[in-house]
Amino acid sequence: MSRIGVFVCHCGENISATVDVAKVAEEASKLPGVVHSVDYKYMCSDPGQTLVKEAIKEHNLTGVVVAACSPRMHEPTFRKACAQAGLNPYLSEMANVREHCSWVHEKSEQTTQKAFDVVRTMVSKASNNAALEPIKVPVTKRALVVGGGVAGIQAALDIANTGHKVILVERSPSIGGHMAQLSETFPTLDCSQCILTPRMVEVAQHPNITLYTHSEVESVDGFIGNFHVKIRKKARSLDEDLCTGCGLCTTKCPQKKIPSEFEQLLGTRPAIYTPFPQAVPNKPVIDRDNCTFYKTGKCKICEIVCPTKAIRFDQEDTILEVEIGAIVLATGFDVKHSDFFPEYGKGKYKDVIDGLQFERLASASGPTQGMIRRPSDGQIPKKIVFIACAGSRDPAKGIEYCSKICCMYTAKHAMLYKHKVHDGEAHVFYMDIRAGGKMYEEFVRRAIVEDHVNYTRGRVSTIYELDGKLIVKGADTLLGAQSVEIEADMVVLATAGVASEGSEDLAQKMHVSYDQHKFFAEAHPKLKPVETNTGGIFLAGACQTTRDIPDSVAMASGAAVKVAALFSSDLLTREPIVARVNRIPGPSHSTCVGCFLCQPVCPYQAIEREDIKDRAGNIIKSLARINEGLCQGCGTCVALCRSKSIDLLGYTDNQMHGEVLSVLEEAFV
Amino acid sequence: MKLGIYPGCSLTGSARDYNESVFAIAKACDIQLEQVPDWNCCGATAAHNMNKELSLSLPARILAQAEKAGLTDIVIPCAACYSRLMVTQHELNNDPVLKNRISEIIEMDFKGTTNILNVVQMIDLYVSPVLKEKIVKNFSHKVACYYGCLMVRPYKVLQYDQHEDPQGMDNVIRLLGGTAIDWGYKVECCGAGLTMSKTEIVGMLSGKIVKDAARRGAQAIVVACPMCHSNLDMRRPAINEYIGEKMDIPVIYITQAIGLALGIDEKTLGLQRHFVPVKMAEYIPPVPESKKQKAKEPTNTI
Amino acid sequence: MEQFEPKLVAFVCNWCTYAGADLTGTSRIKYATNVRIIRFPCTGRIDFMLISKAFANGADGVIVSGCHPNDCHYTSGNFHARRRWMSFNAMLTFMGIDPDRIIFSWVSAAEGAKWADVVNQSVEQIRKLGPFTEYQKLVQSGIEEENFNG
Amino acid sequence: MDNLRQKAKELLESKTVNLVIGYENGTNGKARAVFITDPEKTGKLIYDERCKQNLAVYLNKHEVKHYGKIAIVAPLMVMRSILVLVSECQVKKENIVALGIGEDGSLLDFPSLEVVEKYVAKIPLGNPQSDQEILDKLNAMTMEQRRAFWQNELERCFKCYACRAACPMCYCLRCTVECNQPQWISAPAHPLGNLEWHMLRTMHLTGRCVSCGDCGRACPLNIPIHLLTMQQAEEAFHMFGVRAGTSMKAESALSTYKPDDKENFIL
Repeated sequence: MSRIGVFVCHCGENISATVDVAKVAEEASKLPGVVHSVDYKYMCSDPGQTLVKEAIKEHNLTGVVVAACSPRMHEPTFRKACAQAGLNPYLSEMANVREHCSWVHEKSEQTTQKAFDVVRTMVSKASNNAALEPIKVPVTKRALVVGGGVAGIQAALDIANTGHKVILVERSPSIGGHMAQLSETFPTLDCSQCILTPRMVEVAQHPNITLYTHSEVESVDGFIGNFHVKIRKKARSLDEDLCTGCGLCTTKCPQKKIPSEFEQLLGTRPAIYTPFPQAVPNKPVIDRDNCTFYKTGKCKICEIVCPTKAIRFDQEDTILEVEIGAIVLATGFDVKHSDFFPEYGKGKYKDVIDGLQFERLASASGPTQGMIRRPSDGQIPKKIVFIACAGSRDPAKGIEYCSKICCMYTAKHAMLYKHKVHDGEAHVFYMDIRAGGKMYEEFVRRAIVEDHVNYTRGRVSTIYELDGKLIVKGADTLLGAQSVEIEADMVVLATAGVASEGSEDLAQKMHVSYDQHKFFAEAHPKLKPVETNTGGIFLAGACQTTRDIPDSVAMASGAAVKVAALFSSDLLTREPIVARVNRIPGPSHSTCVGCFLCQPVCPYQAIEREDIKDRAGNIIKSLARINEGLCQGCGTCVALCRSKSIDLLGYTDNQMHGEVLSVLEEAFV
Repeated sequence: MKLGIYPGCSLTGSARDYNESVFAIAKACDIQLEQVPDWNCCGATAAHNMNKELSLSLPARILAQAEKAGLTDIVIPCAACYSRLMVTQHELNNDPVLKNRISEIIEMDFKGTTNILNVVQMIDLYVSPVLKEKIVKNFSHKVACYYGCLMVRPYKVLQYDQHEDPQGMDNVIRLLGGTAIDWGYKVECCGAGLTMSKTEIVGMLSGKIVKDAARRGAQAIVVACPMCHSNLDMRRPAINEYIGEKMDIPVIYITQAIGLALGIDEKTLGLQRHFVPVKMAEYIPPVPESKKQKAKEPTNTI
Repeated sequence: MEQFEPKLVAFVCNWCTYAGADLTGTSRIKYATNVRIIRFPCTGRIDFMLISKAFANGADGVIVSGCHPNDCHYTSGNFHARRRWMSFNAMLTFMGIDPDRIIFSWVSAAEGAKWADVVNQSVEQIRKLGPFTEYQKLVQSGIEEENFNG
Repeated sequence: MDNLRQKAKELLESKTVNLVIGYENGTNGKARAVFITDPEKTGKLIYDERCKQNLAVYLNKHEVKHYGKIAIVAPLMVMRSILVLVSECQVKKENIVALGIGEDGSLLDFPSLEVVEKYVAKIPLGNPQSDQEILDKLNAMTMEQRRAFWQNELERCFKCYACRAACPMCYCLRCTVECNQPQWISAPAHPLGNLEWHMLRTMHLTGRCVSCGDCGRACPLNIPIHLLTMQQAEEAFHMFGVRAGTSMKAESALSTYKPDDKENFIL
């Protein structure tokens, strides 16, 4: 039989003004299982808490019900008090008689009655309570950062600087990401590579960072603090330890005309290549699809010229297995290309390019050495039309959202063009100018006022080619939707930013949820922007939604702090409010039938399959098992389970059923 | 092969040539076309500007008639009728309450199960597969395929072709041995319903279409809509007035182009009914516009 | 005649509606005393049998309330709950049990006033419907039968 | 029928399967289930309109599972039941050979259950017409009338649980009715206990019922309880667009959701 103490709080007059607290305490003392019942002015005060602690010892209580304010306010206070008096904290309950009773009702018999009903219900719950122990999980203090763009670089450096080991995985041959491709950055117009490359070098040289480029995450198992990750290190076709990065092979490779991914197909590269001169690591990779040797079996010029004999044609992919405590996803974004737009020629007009291509044209290290030359004939365009929101904010294209970065980079593009081609005309079609950010609006103003970029508010309905010109047909909505036609030499589409290729796959591997656009989903849009719903996996940069460099870097540092906090202790302590599959007496006797319909219900992928085997290794039963490291205690699986084989600690079937019965009991005893 | 056909008013009047050519190629490809019994007007533009229920009831009755007659697939050559019937079926299938209401109005059971085809879909399904063996002379012309608005829009409802750059007719022309040019006015508006009330607007809108097709060296404009045809063909005087030059590029239906390739004689295809004479055989392309002096553009060019 | 005072039980989730009801309190908005709140971690945890249990034990009405769609603290518990209630409602309707006895609502932690409205409206609605005698009769006949048999 | 017997014989002879579950002639002119392990006895197999029992109910029985690979005579409802059981990990798909029976009674060749999925996808699914007609009548009644109808019907139930035993989806080792901590379902067969049991059964089969009607046929008191689950099968289809037994993926109506599920009763 339980021995429960009831403590009714006056909360000054907050409760006692409308509730007859003495009567509640007196009636409560008559409830079955209640051995002690008092009222007091301020239960949460030190003397009030002492009252509880002493009663626990004096009456040898097995449960405590404090009738006072909302548990959201003082539940931790009284749990702590119980613990100090030697009572398991999860044996205490709060009856909310302030927010849910005294404050919302007038003084009356019914109000006192309700307060008592609430107390009685919580006494019922308390008598069904069981002692719970906080869950402790060990933590492997090594982080994995996926993606080596500016966000991944920042996150890796920040974590590494807290003294923890970091593995940085990047799928392309060099880190740097999109930022390495940019010409200059808004709103300061400083050179993108100049500010990024020192960071890239720092990553390569940091003693706490292990860098795997040309590598991808193969699989992820486990849970917060205890991930088991397999990384596929794709064959570079060379011995990285021997290679000095002299680059002789890349100059001698007979294949020279392969469109370069880094140059957004505007430039070329050999088959053995580093994506760009400042690549980190500065070790080339052989593109086997385009290499003469892999295609014909002959050539091997690179092997011949290599002074350190580092080329390995027979190299194979290797799988590395690592134990990881926390993961930061920083896989960035892609942009749509001009072939996404049938109305703008579906990619058939060479001089209709996307923003990233323009970055390469404007970049001093780009295919045109920073001269703005159009791709079709290398002429310097005298008139460029920039189209903002190409694809973005367009439900018909399936992209309802604003890509956020395009307003700014379009202004930058127009400005760069005007700086480089003084007699050129730059026209921008826009829907709205969204320049929220430090010095952003001023930057756009500068483009309009100082650099005379023509801004036209309206959409472009179609582009077609006529006599070597691109006819851009649009509307000017500020002039009564008057139609506008511009004969342009080149068109730059500020195409929508989208989730990077393969992000859906990666999300599924990581068990991270993602939105309809395949961007990774944060745990809470306001308060948990860098967490995911999967414990121990965090987000940085544009993989969550398109964002600019300052935001990406800030987010990366935020994610790094979350990782550092996780690594700050050896054990992870969690509230024991988790679901459990019954397995008493012994798992083979569990009532779980292993239908696993609970699996898709769990938002945290916490439900695993457990196979019970006989001595010969044959599976005799499969049942669900809840991973307590992952379970967050929502209890949706509990309500779904038909055989009532799952229960939620702290909110068990017995407790909830008891509460329902108790709450409806007849009036005062 | 038997298909239902809903001709609508145009095909029995101003677009008799279209009707004749549809039937002519159907016959040549062993497609039996059976008219939806006791059909009525689709309501066209007039109805949906006036009264929503009326604009849905008229097409719903046609579809209900088709269902009653057991016509599971019907072809609708007129793009306006096609649009109205598609829109109606879409709206009613997505709103059971409205569906019941309209069924009450037309006093017929409307299921919304008919498979509605536009003329190019019919060609794709039943003509193109047999075309190769039936072509007697290649339609080796350079043409501009003009789709207008109603065949491809609204995409949400029609789900047909790529609405910004449709290829349906272009593909048919290529099959016939012709060349479909890339041009800028494939899906622009011809002025459509304004043909009676605001002829000068039709002159301007259709004029831009005709001009672009002509200066890119097209020998004909190929259409699949009676409205487009009458605006580009019958309204040629207004177009010429707008352009300030006499344009003699003919406008033919896609079905007529097929008919010509199949060796069907011009009269059977109704080619003699056109306002702008069609002489595909001896057609000489005009000098490209760019080499001449440029005509004045009233649009705001900056 | 004395006004009928219905008994209502509210099953609410901890993160939205429970907190919303707290806000009603801190805002000192008054509402009817007929409702007793039971706290669940999430609407996803609420077993439909608990609703049936509430009726069997004398509730005239039940309120079920949680986070608005897309606001669930656990991402999707309320979506699963919504499907459960859609099915449950359909079943009750088919079995001839008035689904108006159960009031479902989404009340966020910021909707203190809405919670008061939901409670007041529900109490009025159930008061109009009167005591849930159909269900209580079943219970009564059950008890009688048990007594008879036992 | 000869095809069926021949195929069953081949499967047993080649040891592709160790057991064939089908129908045979029973007593009083009725068809009943038969379990054949001897290829020579496949001549017993029949299939005609009397074969209404959903044989899938046996697949999850310990005694049957014991045989490993099993062939089962599978008209549409059995096919759908198999798909549900596979999706709920109750039988292994590689252990089942479906001897499919077409709507015309002919033998269908199903090399794998994936082919069954494809076959089921092409067939219009729903409740048997006669049952649907009754459902339509019930749905046209007032709430009061329906309450009276069900009260009258369910009053007679004496909780023999034959409905549960007949249903291939009621395979739990421990049913909720057997829980007494807490006592979810009032144990006696009184109106409340009966109502609770049938509500529970109906909810547990929502999105999982394949409309075979075996629960109703099993009822010794002829209570039309199959109407409850059949109604829910239709409701689930209308509300969520899913039908049970169409896929081997775990996509049951109540264990999945769409963010834009439409309801009209939540305030």
